[in-house]
Amino acid sequence: MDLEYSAEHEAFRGRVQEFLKGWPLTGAESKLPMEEQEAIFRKRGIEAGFVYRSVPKAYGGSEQPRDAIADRIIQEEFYKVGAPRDLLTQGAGMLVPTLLEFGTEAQKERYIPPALTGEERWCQGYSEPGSGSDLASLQCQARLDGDEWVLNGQKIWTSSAQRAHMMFGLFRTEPDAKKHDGISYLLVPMDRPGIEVRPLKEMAGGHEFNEVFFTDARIPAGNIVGQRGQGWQVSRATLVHERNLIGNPFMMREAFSDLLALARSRTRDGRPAIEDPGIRRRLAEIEGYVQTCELSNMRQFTAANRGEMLKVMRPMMMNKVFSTDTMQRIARCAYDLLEGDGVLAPLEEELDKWGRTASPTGWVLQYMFSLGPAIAGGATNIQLNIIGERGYGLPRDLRRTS
Amino acid sequence: MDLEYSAEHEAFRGRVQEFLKGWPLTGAESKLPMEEQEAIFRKRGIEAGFVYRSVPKAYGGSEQPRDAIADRIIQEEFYKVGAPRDLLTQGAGMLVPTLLEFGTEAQKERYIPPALTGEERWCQGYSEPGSGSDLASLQCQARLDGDEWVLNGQKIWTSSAQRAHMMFGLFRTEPDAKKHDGISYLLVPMDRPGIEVRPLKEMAGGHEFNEVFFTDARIPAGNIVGQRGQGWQVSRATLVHERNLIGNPFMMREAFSDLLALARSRTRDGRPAIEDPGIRRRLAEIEGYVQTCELSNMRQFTAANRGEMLKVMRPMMMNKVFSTDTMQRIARCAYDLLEGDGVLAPLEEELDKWGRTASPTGWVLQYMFSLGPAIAGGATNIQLNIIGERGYGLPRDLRRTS
Amino acid sequence: MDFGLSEEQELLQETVRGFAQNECPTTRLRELFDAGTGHDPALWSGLVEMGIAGLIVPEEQGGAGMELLDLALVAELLGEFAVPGPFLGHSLAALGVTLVADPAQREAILPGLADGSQIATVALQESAFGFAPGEWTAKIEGDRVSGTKAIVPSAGQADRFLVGLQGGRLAWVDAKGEGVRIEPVEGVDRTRPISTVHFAGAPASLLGGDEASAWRLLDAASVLLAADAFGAASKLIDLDVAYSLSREQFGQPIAQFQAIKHTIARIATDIEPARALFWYAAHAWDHLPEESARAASVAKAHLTDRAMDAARQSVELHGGYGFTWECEVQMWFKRIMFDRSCLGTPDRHRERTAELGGY
Amino acid sequence: MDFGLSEEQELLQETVRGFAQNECPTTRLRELFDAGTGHDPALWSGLVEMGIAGLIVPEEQGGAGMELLDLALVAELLGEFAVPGPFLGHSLAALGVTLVADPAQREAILPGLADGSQIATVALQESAFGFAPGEWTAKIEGDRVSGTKAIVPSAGQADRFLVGLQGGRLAWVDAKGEGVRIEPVEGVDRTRPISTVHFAGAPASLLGGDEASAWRLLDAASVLLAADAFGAASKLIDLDVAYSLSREQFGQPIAQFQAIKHTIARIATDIEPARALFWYAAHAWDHLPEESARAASVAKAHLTDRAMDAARQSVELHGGYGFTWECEVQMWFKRIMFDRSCLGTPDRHRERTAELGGY
Repeated sequence: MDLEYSAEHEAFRGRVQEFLKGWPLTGAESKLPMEEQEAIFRKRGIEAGFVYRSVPKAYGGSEQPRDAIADRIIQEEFYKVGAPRDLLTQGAGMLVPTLLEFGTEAQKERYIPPALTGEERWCQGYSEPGSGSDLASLQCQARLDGDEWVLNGQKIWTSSAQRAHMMFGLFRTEPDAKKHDGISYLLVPMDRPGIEVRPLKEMAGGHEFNEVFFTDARIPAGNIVGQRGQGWQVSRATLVHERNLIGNPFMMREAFSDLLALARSRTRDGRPAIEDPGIRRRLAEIEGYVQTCELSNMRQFTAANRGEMLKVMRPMMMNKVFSTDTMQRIARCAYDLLEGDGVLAPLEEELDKWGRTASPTGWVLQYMFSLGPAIAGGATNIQLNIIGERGYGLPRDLRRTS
Repeated sequence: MDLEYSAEHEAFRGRVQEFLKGWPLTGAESKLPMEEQEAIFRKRGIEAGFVYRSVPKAYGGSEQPRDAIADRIIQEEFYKVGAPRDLLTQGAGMLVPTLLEFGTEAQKERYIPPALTGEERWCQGYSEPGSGSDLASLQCQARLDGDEWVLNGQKIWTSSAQRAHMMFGLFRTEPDAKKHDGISYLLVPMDRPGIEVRPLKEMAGGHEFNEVFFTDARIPAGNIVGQRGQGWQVSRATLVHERNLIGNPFMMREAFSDLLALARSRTRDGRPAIEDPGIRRRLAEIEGYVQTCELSNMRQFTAANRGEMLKVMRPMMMNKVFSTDTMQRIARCAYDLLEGDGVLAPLEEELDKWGRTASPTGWVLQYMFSLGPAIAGGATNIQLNIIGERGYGLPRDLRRTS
Repeated sequence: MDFGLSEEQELLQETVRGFAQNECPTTRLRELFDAGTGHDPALWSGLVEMGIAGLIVPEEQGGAGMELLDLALVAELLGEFAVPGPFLGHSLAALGVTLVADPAQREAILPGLADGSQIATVALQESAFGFAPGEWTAKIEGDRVSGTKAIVPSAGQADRFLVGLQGGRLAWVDAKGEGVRIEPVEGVDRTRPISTVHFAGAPASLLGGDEASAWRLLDAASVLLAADAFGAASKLIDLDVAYSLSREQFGQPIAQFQAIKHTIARIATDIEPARALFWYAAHAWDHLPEESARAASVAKAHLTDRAMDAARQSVELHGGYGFTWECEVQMWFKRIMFDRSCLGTPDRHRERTAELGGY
Repeated sequence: MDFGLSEEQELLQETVRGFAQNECPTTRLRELFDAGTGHDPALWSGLVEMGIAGLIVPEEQGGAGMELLDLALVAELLGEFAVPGPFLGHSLAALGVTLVADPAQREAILPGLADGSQIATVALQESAFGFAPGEWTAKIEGDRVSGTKAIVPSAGQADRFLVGLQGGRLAWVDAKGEGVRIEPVEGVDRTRPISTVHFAGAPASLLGGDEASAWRLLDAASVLLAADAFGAASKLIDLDVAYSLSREQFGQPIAQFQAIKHTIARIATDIEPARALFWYAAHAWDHLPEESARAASVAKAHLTDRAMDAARQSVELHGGYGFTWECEVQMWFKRIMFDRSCLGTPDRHRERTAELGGY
């Protein structure tokens, strides 16, 4: 155990920090729209070898040797100054790794570069109304008609679909095959006739999710990744990514810092709430959970770095439930600190920020959002099944056999 | 709604109070062993019409007209001064109502009087090692051999078996009948050869429960209540009684008062713990649960008195889970208040008292005992099934069909 | 000795239920919720016609002269159907006037409230933190009131305000008069809109009262909010049951999964027995003055907190759908947020419970 | 940058596990538990032979010169097997001497602790409430110590006491010497017996130290108790899994019921990720002095509290059997009660966490 970085890695950190002096941009560049500024800086990050390190240069990445510690240093330092790095969009974060593993050469060349820059935006079409946590039961159909797939059906919980150029999604292409075996992974241009995006307004008032309806929408036959009927396996790779994205320990620590700040700024009995012994103990208890998230993450990181992932399979399975619970604890405590301000509605301008907050209305939003992760990416009950069954060898649920 | 008592009932309360001036006993009687004093006073209570009101005079009761409010007044007043009234033993509390409903005239005459006085002590033989919450699966056998039942098998969780003269129990008499239909309700003298009682020591160190082993033990054929194979129905009557016994609201309020006393006597940061704002809020939250128990009980009492039990079926089903949770909240808070004294073992002399406590070791005992109700008389999970299924029409659990 | 509802009270609940089922079914509620005005003149007229506006106004002033328990039973059902409108503020204003005004003032004010020709509301709490009368700072000088009040319910619909002043006194102010500025605030509960109201030398009649009478008014508010939260939580249980039976996953209704079944059983066990808390608190307000304050605080703290738990669990139980605007659950979730946050959070009421209980 | 165990550390754990499996299987543990002496000379000799007694004693004094993390990894396994004996007190005594004694004293004391020829323990906490050095009142006058110490572990087996004095200083006292009276107290955890120890002018050597060094010793205690609780809770998960798979109800193993499966998954999720807390706290004690105090208190509070929750859930999961003396669960339940209550409850350590964290 050694929480210091090696001299080489400290030197690497120095180079990263040196590079980061270039952010924020200055001079004429700083006058550009923020999106362009980010694109410029991200490009420089690629050139410097700090961004998209696992993506080959041929497709627009920086193709660096695998070094998890360097990755972590980059994450820490970029995070500190809020500099743009790897996009965490569905495209860069989920489609690209999938294509790198399963795509044809042509697909890689065509789709990866614009996904990395964000010029081409992607959405994910997995969930359907009838199959929330039960992906294998999906119904959306794609029928091969000559050299085109004809799509029919409905997707739901499609985040950012209203802004996406493309969707990667799962469709049932072999209706006669068994549940898992009849699914294919298709790439769908969203501008095709017969595709309609309808907003799903969230309870907090924002609009991040959508329903997407397909009515005889046609896409080229070649827009398939992997073989016909192999979509389930192809999608697993990105699902693993999604699960890992949830439970960012930096996010947790920041939310806790925000909670402390809130406790300092709110009043109890005429004094700062943070002086109340009960509040102090409650905050310290929450910090126990936050620290557990951080340290369990560090342990998993080390195992990954050592190539010993098998040793941390159990804590990995638990990340999602654990971090969701912890965020809920934070949001609940914050909501209690709000007192009467708990009647306020989130402000319009805050609705798209799922992140840090300092305002009472922002905390009301967080209070409602903290319920989201328990639902997104597999409900808590499903996760508990996974932990019990795969983690501890307990039997699977019985199914009705009618 | 009217929480006052009518003039008639207030007059009745006056008579009860007048009667209760006779307790504790005085003079020569007060020198008798406590058990004899209690027997004397209980006998006077029967003569006065305050004890065993629902039992006919012929069998040793006072045979009073049904009056739930009078019952409640008696309960309150006797409780206040700690005077002996209806025994809550297995015999008086469970066997007697069963015999009154299902027993033959001879059985009533033979068994009820000594059960009421406690001269003949009873234990209950329902649970078996393989059938905790699943009574219908029980295995203990009774085979009719001439004019005797021959018993074989094992009972468990038999409380007070070490002190009992008799057991009422369920035995499988019709091995070929379906699960519920093959069971009979038998009365078993505990002194028969082939009956062995072995103690089951509790985790806290006490000994209230036992295992009872039957090896070709013989009892008269006439020691059956109801018909052969009818034992399941016969036993339901007493089970309903058992469920109602749990969740005594007086007990809850007393435990809460004891908790407040503990919080006053323990120290936090050099001052009484009860001055800590966090502790105060926690205590007040617990009081919310305690008050809910009391008031929900009062609502059920009123419904019973009005003959409107159907209106309170749901809260009735919830009594056990709710009161168990509440007692656990009380015990947990107390355990936190104990601080370092939480390492102490319960004292020998406290082990048989499941009741009020003022000492740290007594609270350690309560902390362990508060787990008991979640287990006794049907585990919490089973209770939740009942609430979900019978209370709200949700489907029954699936069973393995192999 | 009887702790149950009278036939009249059960009938009252049946009547209000029938009205709400007809006039405020979920479809209508949804329209009002999306519109966000938090008010529907037709709905309010219907309640007025049923005598709800004057339920607790003395018969001499044209009301039904009923008790807080009756009003709380109505509040329960309005919570169950999340009925939008000025019921809360109006009822409390009428109660406050009845409590502290002199006969002439009562005669002048109450008939208009009872017959629904005027809508009134209360302006008490001054910040997110303070709600206790001891923390009120609004002043009256001559017959002019100055001060700022937060979380005033249905201010936009009100013709009159009952305003809490320093020392717990209460004043009566014309909402449309000079010196009154209503600043609508976007509240999370779109069935009961809120405003901050600024009084700058607004003409007022001083009604009287002191901290004790102000607390009595707040205790009534606690009872009504607790009853509303109970009704809302009961509705959530119904929604949970219906959804879990209809929603299929892995080829069976999700109610078939023990985790779902037990979640519902636990929510119900948290809520159903606690119905007795608001009954008792209301009855104590009416008849047991020594128990009244503590019972009100216990009911407000416990019921709004348990209802909030139930709401969070219900959202989770509804899966992704529960997280949407479209799902009915959110309307009751937010209704409960209001009940819990308004006029003293559970923490505040627990501190008071401890204080009054001599902990 | 590496947050994992070394091969040596994994080997150390394997060795201790193998020893515990052979020498302290549940059958043997049960005998010792029922006997209630909380000590088994053969078991302790075995640990001594493996070098556990001197694990953290500097090599110059005959120890293995290892770190607190290594010791904590041993503590985890002793918790997992609920191994009875004086490990906790002995280790802390050796640590305390190493921390504050001068070279001559170290030379005089430590070799005997390292080779196991003497057993030592610590006498720090003075009441159920105080455990912080600022609350210690025992005094030394000349070379005589007076005062009363509570919850002294394994006092009956100890040859020497490390006694905490006013101001956080530490003294070394012969347990068999004059002025020492050991009053055994029946502790709930029968694997680690406790006593109240009265010192009335007992001959002592003053070792030195101050409040800071005393806290450092207490931080090490927190780490060891947290590690023990983690090990105990891990064992409970194993027992829960095994029981739920073997126990049948309604014709199927109870693990088949989702409520049981999820209970186990929740217990495991509370415990397994928190393993990293005691690793980190131990490592911080060894190498990150600025983080050390807070990390120790967070680990003690969080792990012993979560382990206690796990223990309660495990009892419930075992049904009636879980409530018996015969069921293994109780032995770990009580082990965790000790870990949680001894040298500062979670509340106390959370107050310290807040203080040190500048809340």
